[in-house]
Amino acid sequence: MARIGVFVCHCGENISATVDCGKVAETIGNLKHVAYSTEYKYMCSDPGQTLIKDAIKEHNLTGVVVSACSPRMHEPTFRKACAEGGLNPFLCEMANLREHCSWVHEKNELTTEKAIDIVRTQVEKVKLNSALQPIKVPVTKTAMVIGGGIAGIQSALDIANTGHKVIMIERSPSIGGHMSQLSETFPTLDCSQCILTPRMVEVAQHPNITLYTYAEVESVEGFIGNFKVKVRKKAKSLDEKACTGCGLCTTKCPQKKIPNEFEQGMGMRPAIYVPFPQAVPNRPVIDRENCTYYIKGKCKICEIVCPTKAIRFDQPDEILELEIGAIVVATGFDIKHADFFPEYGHGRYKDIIDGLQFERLASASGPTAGVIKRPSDGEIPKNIVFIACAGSRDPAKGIAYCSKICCMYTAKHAMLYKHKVHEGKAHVFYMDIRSGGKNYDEFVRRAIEEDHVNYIRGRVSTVFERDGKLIVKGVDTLLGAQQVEIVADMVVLATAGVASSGAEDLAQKLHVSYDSHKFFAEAHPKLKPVETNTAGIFLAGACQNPKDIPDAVSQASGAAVKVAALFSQSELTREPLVAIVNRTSPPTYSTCVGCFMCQSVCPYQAIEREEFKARDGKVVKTVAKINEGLCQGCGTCVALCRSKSIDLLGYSNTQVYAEVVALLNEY
Amino acid sequence: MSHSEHHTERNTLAGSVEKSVEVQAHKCYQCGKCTAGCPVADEMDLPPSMVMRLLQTEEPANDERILRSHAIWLCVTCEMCLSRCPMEIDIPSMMDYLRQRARKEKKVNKKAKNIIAFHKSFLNSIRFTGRLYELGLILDYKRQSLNMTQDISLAPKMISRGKLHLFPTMIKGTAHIARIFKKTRT
Amino acid sequence: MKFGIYPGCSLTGSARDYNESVFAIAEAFGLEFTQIPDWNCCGATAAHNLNKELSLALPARILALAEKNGLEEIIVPCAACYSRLVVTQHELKKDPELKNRICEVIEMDYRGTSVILNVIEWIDKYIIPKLEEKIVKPFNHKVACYYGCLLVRPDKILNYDRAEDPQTLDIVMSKIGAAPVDYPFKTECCGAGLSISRTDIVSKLSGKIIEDAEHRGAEAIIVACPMCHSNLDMRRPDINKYWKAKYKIPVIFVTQAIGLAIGLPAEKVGLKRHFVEVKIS
Amino acid sequence: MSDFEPKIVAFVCNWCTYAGADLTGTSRIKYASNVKIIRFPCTGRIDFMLLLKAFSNGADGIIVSGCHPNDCHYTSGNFHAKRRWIMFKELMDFMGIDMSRITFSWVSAAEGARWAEVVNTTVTRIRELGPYVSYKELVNKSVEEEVKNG
Ligand SMILES: Cc1cc2nc3c(=O)[nH]c(=O)nc-3n(C[C@H](O)[C@H](O)[C@H](O)COP(=O)(O)OP(=O)(O)OC[C@H]3O[C@@H](n4cnc5c(N)ncnc54)[C@H](O)[C@@H]3O)c2cc1C
Ligand SMILES: Cc1cc2nc3c(=O)[nH]c(=O)nc-3n(C[C@H](O)[C@H](O)[C@H](O)COP(=O)(O)OP(=O)(O)OC[C@H]3O[C@@H](n4cnc5c(N)ncnc54)[C@H](O)[C@@H]3O)c2cc1C
Ligand code: SF4
Ligand code: SF4
Ligand code: SF4
Ligand code: SF4
Ligand code: SF4
Ligand code: SF4
Ligand code: SF4
Ligand code: SF4
Repeated sequence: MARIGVFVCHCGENISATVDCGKVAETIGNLKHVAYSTEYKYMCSDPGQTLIKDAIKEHNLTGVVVSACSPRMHEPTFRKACAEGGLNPFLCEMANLREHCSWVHEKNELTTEKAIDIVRTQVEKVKLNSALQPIKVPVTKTAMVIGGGIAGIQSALDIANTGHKVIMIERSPSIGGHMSQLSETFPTLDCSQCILTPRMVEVAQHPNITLYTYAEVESVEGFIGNFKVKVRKKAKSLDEKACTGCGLCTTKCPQKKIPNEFEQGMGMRPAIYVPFPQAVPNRPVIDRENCTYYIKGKCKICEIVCPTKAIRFDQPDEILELEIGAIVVATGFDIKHADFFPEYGHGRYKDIIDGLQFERLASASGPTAGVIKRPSDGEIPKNIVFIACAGSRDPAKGIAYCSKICCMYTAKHAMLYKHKVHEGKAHVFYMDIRSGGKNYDEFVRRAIEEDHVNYIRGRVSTVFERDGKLIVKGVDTLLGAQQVEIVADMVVLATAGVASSGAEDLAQKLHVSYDSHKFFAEAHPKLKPVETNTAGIFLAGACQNPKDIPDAVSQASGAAVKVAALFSQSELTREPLVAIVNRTSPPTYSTCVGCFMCQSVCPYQAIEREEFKARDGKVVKTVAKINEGLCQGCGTCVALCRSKSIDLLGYSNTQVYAEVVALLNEY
Repeated sequence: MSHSEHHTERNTLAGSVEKSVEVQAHKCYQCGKCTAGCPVADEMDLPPSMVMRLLQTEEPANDERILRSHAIWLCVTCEMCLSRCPMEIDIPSMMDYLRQRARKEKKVNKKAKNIIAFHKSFLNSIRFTGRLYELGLILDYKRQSLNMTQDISLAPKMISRGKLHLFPTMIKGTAHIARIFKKTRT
Repeated sequence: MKFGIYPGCSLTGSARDYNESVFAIAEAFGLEFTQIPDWNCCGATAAHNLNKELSLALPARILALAEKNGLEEIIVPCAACYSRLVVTQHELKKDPELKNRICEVIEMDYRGTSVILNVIEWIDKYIIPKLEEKIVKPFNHKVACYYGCLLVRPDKILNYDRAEDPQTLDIVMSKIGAAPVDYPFKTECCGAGLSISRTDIVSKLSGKIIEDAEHRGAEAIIVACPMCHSNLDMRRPDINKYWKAKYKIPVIFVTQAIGLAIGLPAEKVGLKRHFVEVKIS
Repeated sequence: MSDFEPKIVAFVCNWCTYAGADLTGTSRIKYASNVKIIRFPCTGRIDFMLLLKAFSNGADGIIVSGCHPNDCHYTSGNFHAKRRWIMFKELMDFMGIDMSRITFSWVSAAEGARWAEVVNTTVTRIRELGPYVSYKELVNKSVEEEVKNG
C-alpha cells in the first residue's frame, strides 16, 4: 500500500503569489494513498529538507513528491534528502509548479487547478516508481590511442603524463603522420620536423606509453571503461629487439625502385626500409609485397648483411588482446591526389602536383633537398600557379565542404616559393581566402604585400601541357570576369582533405558514427566536439574533419582530459534510468520475439542478443538484452518494440500511462 | 522544410528561370569557372558568370541588361560551362530560355540580328520542306541579314564538290511538319 | 542485322563525304541500314535557341517514326543530330507530362524505346570485332582526335567515357594503326552553329583547334561530326585569313580513315570532296 | 465555442523542450494554462500508443516537442529524430487521427518565447476545432482493446 508524502513549496512568493498553495496541499492531501501533505516557504532550505527527512520516518512514506521548481534545478537536492531520510532516492519526484505554472500564468482558479493537476500526475507516477540502485561499472585505466600523427602523439603524452597507461596503435612503420612530411608550418614558418621530432621521441621513451607501429585494430567489443580490443601487429620481418637500426640492410637491398610514400611518390625506397630518417621507431620493416624474397623466393641479402641477425623472414602477424578503458581516435586525414581532376589533366602531367608533394619539394630533407624543382625535368619553375579549392567546395565532385587548411598552406607555399626563387612569379587562383585564426590573415597578407604573390579571384577551367609548359586557363572575376591565361612551369593543386583510408571500416569496428564523407562524427557540433556518441570513445585531430596543427593539438588535449576525467574514477556510477527487456520463466524466457528492431534504432548499440539454451545445449530462444553500461536511457527502443517487451526504468509504460490518465481525468 | 520554401514566388528573371528550366541562380557562388572555359566569353558583353551574378541581384534593371545582352546570343551551347561547373548549374538551358524570353519581350540585342536571322532562316527552311535546304537557307539568310557578299566563294565550291543541292528535298509529311510548327507557335 | 539510320540533313548535303564513308564501310562489313522513312530535320541549334517545344517535337517525330517502323536500334552519324535525339529522349523520359504534350504536337505515339547510337558506338559495337582481319593498309599517321562538344556533352546524359579527356575515338584510331597525339583541344568548341552568322568567331575558335593539332605534329584531325568538319574544312580559307596562317592539316572523318585502312579507294569514302586536300592515304 | 477550454497534453523531451519551457518560466512569459506537460527522456521514447491513450482519455489536442533534429541529446545526427517524426505522422494518419489535433514542434532549451508561442497557437487552434469527441468514441470501442491486449 503506497504512502506518498507531498511537499508544496511557496518559493517565497514565486509560487504562492499565483497559486493557492494551501488549497493545493489540502486537495492533494485528500487523495487516496497520500499519507502526508504539507506546504512550506522554502523547500530547498535546510529546514525544508529536514521536513522531508522527518516526514519520511514519521509517516513511513513510500514515495515523495516535492511540488516546487523544475526538476532540472533541484531534483538532485531532494533525491539526496530522501536518501538521507532513508528512502530510495528514485522514489522521489518533483512537480514543477514554478517554471511551468506560477511564473507563466495569471493568478486565478485555473492556475491553481493546473497546479493540482501537475502534482496529482506526479503522485500517480511516484506510486509506480521502484527503488533503483545506481549502476556501477569498473574502469580499466589504460587508454588506447589509434593513430600516431600529431593529434595522437599529443593525446598520448597528455594522458601518460596524468599517470595512466597508454597504448598507441599506428598502422604505418613510424609515427608522425602528415606533420612529419611538412616543410615549414604556418603561421610561424617554423620547421615541422624540428618541433615534431622531440615529441615523437618522447612517445617512444615515455614509461607509460607502449607503442605498436605497423599495427591495426582488428576488433572492438565492450563498453566505456571495459573495452576489449584485438590488435593485429603486422609482421615487420624483424626482431626489433635485436635490430640496432644500423641501416645496413636498407642500403644493400637490391630492390630499390619502390615509390616512396613518404616522398609522395617523388622518390624511391628499398623493400626493407625506414620511412624517413627521423622515424620512430627507427627500425626497418620489410615491405613483403615488394621484396624479392617474398615474391620469388630468393635474395635474403638483408639477412646476410645484418650484423645482429635481426631479420626474421618467417615472422607471423601477431594478434594482441588488450583491455582498454577509453579510446582516442586520431587517425587523421588524407588528401585527394592530382589524378582526381580530369579537367586538370588527370594526373597525366608530371608538373601538376598536390600540396603534400610541394611540401616535400620545399623540405630540406626532401627529394630535392629543399630546392623547388619541377618533377619532369628538374628545372626551377619561373612561373608557378597554385589552385585553391581543388576538389573542395565542389558538389559536382562530391565534396561540398571547405577543407579549411588549404587557404593557409597555399599562402605558405607561395611564400616559401618566393623565398626560394626570388625572380619567380607565383599566382594563386582562389574563390575566398579563409584565414580565420590567430595571426592567420596577417600571414596571408604578408604573402600578398611583401612577397607579391598574385592572388587572382576565380577558378581555373582547365590546365593542359604544350611545349613543356602548362597552360592554365582561368578567370579573374574581379576584373568583370575576364579570362586569364597563364603559361606556367608548375601547377600546385590545393586538393581537398578527405577522410583517411579505412576510416569507415574503423568507425564500424568502434561503433561510432561517421558523416557522409566518412569523417568521424562528434557527439555535438558545439558542446561535445571531442566525444563520439559512444561513451568512452573520443576524437582528436583531422579524423573529424580537416584541421591544422593548432586545432588538432587543442582537440587532442581536450580528448586527453576527457580520458583523464574518466580514469579519475575507480568505478563509473550511472543513473539507473536504463531500458530492460523483460524476463519470464522457461520456456518463454521473455515476451521478446527476437525481431531486433530495437537493435537497429538504438543510437548506442546497447542492445545485445541473449541466447537461452535447453539442457542439451541447443539454442531454444534468442531475445534482446540491454547492456546497462551502454544504454543511455533514451527510450527509443521502448517506443518501437511491438511486443512491449522493453521498458524504461523511471519512464516505464505503466508510469507514463498513469500520468496521462491522471492528467486528463477528474479526481 | 527548407528555408527557401518560405519565400514567396519571385517575380524576377531569376524566379522565372528557376521555374522554367530549374536553374537556381542563387546556387552560383561566382567562381567564374564557366567563364574561364567558355569559348566565346571574350566576345561576350556579359560572360556567363556575370549573367549569373546579375540574375542573383533580382533587380529589374539587371534583368533588363541580361535580356538585352549580346552574350545570350553568342552562347553556342557547347555545354563546357555546365560540364565543369562545381555547382552543376545548367547555363546552356538557361541561355536557351533567356533567348526565347528576349525574343518574346522584343528585347533582342541589335548585334544579334544576324544570329537570329540565321536561326529563323534555318527554321523557315524546314518549316516548308521538312528538311534543311541549304541553298534556300543561305538565300533566305542573306535576304534577312542583307549580308550579300559573305560566303560568295563558298557556294560554287560546294556545288562543285556535290555538297550543295540546287533543289530542296520535300518529305511526304510536310503538312505534318507544318502542323508541328503551328502547334508549337513557331 | 537491320539498323535504322538517321542521316540528318547535312549528310545528304554538305557532308556527303561523311555519308559515303559510313555507307562504304557498312557495306564492307556486311551491315545494312534502313533509313527512317520520311525523316525530318532534327531542328539543330536553331530550334532550341528559339523554341523549346519545337526543339523536342522535331526529334520526337523522328524517334516515333523509327518506333512505328520497328527500328529498334538507330545509328546517327551526325553528332549534332545525335545530341538532339538523345537529349529529347532523356527529357521526355524525365517528364511524362511533357511527353504527353509532345505526343499531342506530333500526333503520334512515342514510347522512347529506341537505342540511339552515335558513330563511334556503332563502330565499337559492329566494326571493331571484325576490324583487325580486314585491315590491309594500316593508317600509320599521327592524328589529333577531335570530339567536339556534342558527342561528349552533356556528359550526365550522354554518359560518355571521360568527358574531359575522352578516349573512344583515340582507341578506334589506334586500332587501325594511327598514333593519337596528346591533344587538349579534343572537346573545345569549334563555334558550331555560328558558322554562317558569325564566321569570325568560328574562324577564331576553329583556328585554335587546328593550330594546336598542327603544332603537336598531327598529320590529320579526325572528326565524327559533320558540323565540326565543315567548320574545320570548308571554313579553312576564312580561318587562314583570320589567323594570317596557312594551315594545311586535313580533316578526316573517322569512317573515312577506317575505309582507307581496309583498302577502300579515296573516292569511295568521299575524300575527294574535301576543301582541304587530303594528301595522306 | 468561445467558452470551451480544451485539454491539451504536451509530450516533451527532457533536454530541449522541457528546459525551454523552464526558460519561458524564468523569463516570465505568460501563456494559456490549458497545456500540461509530461516529461520524457527523449521524443524517441514517445510511443504513438501514448497519443491514442491521451485522446481516448479526453485530450482535445496534443503537442509533441523535442530537440531540433541536429541537437538531439541522444543522437549525433538528425537521422533518428527525423525518421521518428515521419513515422509518427504516418502512423497517426493510418489510425485515422485528425492530424490538426497534434502539433509537432521543435523547441530548444533556449527558446522560451517559442514555447509560449507553440502553446498559444495550439490552444487557439484547438479552441476553434472544438472538443475532440469523434475519435474518443471510436478508440474506446476498438483500439482500447488492442492497448489492453498489448
Ligand atoms: C599540404 C599540407 C600542408 C599543411 N601545412 C600545415 C601547416 O603549415 N601548419 C599547420 O598547422 N597544419 C598544416 N597542415 C595540416 C596538418 O598536416 C594537419 O593538421 C595534421 O597533420 C593533423 O594531424 P593528425 O594527427 O590529426 O592526422 P595525421 O597527420 O593524418 O595522422 C594520422 C595518423 O594516423 C595513422 N592512421 C590512420 N589510420 C589508421 C588506422 N586505421 N590505424 C592506425 N593508425 C592509423 C596514420 O598513419 C597517421 O600516422 C598541412 C596539411 C597539408 C595537406
Ligand atoms: C555576435 C556573435 C555571434 C556569435 N554566434 C556564434 C554562433 O552562432 N556559434 C558559435 O559557435 N559561436 C558564436 N559566437 C562566438 C561565441 O560567443 C564564443 O565562441 C564564446 O562565447 C566564447 O566563450 P568563452 O567562454 O571563451 O568567452 P566569453 O563568452 O566571453 O566568456 C568569458 C567570461 O569571462 C568573464 N570574465 C572576463 N574577464 C574576467 C575577469 N578578469 N575575471 C573574471 N571573469 C572574467 C566574462 O564576464 C564572461 O562571463 C558568436 C559571437 C558573437 C560576438
Ligand atoms: S525548492 Fe525550488 S521552488 Fe522551492 S524554494 Fe527552492 S528554488 Fe524555490
Ligand atoms: S635489421 Fe640488421 S642491418 Fe637492418 S637496421 Fe637492423 S641491425 Fe641494421
Ligand atoms: S630479401 Fe627483400 S628486403 Fe631483403 S634485401 Fe632482398 S629484396 Fe631487400
Ligand atoms: S580552405 Fe580555402 S582553399 Fe581550402 S577549401 Fe576552404 S576556401 Fe578552398
Ligand atoms: S525487445 Fe521488442 S523490438 Fe527488441 S527484439 Fe524483442 S520483440 Fe523485438
Ligand atoms: S533506451 Fe535508448 S540507449 Fe537504451 S537500449 Fe533503448 S534505444 Fe538504446
Ligand atoms: S561555374 Fe557555376 S558556380 Fe561557378 S560562376 Fe559559373 S555558374 Fe557560377
Ligand atoms: S554553353 Fe554557352 S555559356 Fe556555356 S561555355 Fe558554351 S558558349 Fe559559353
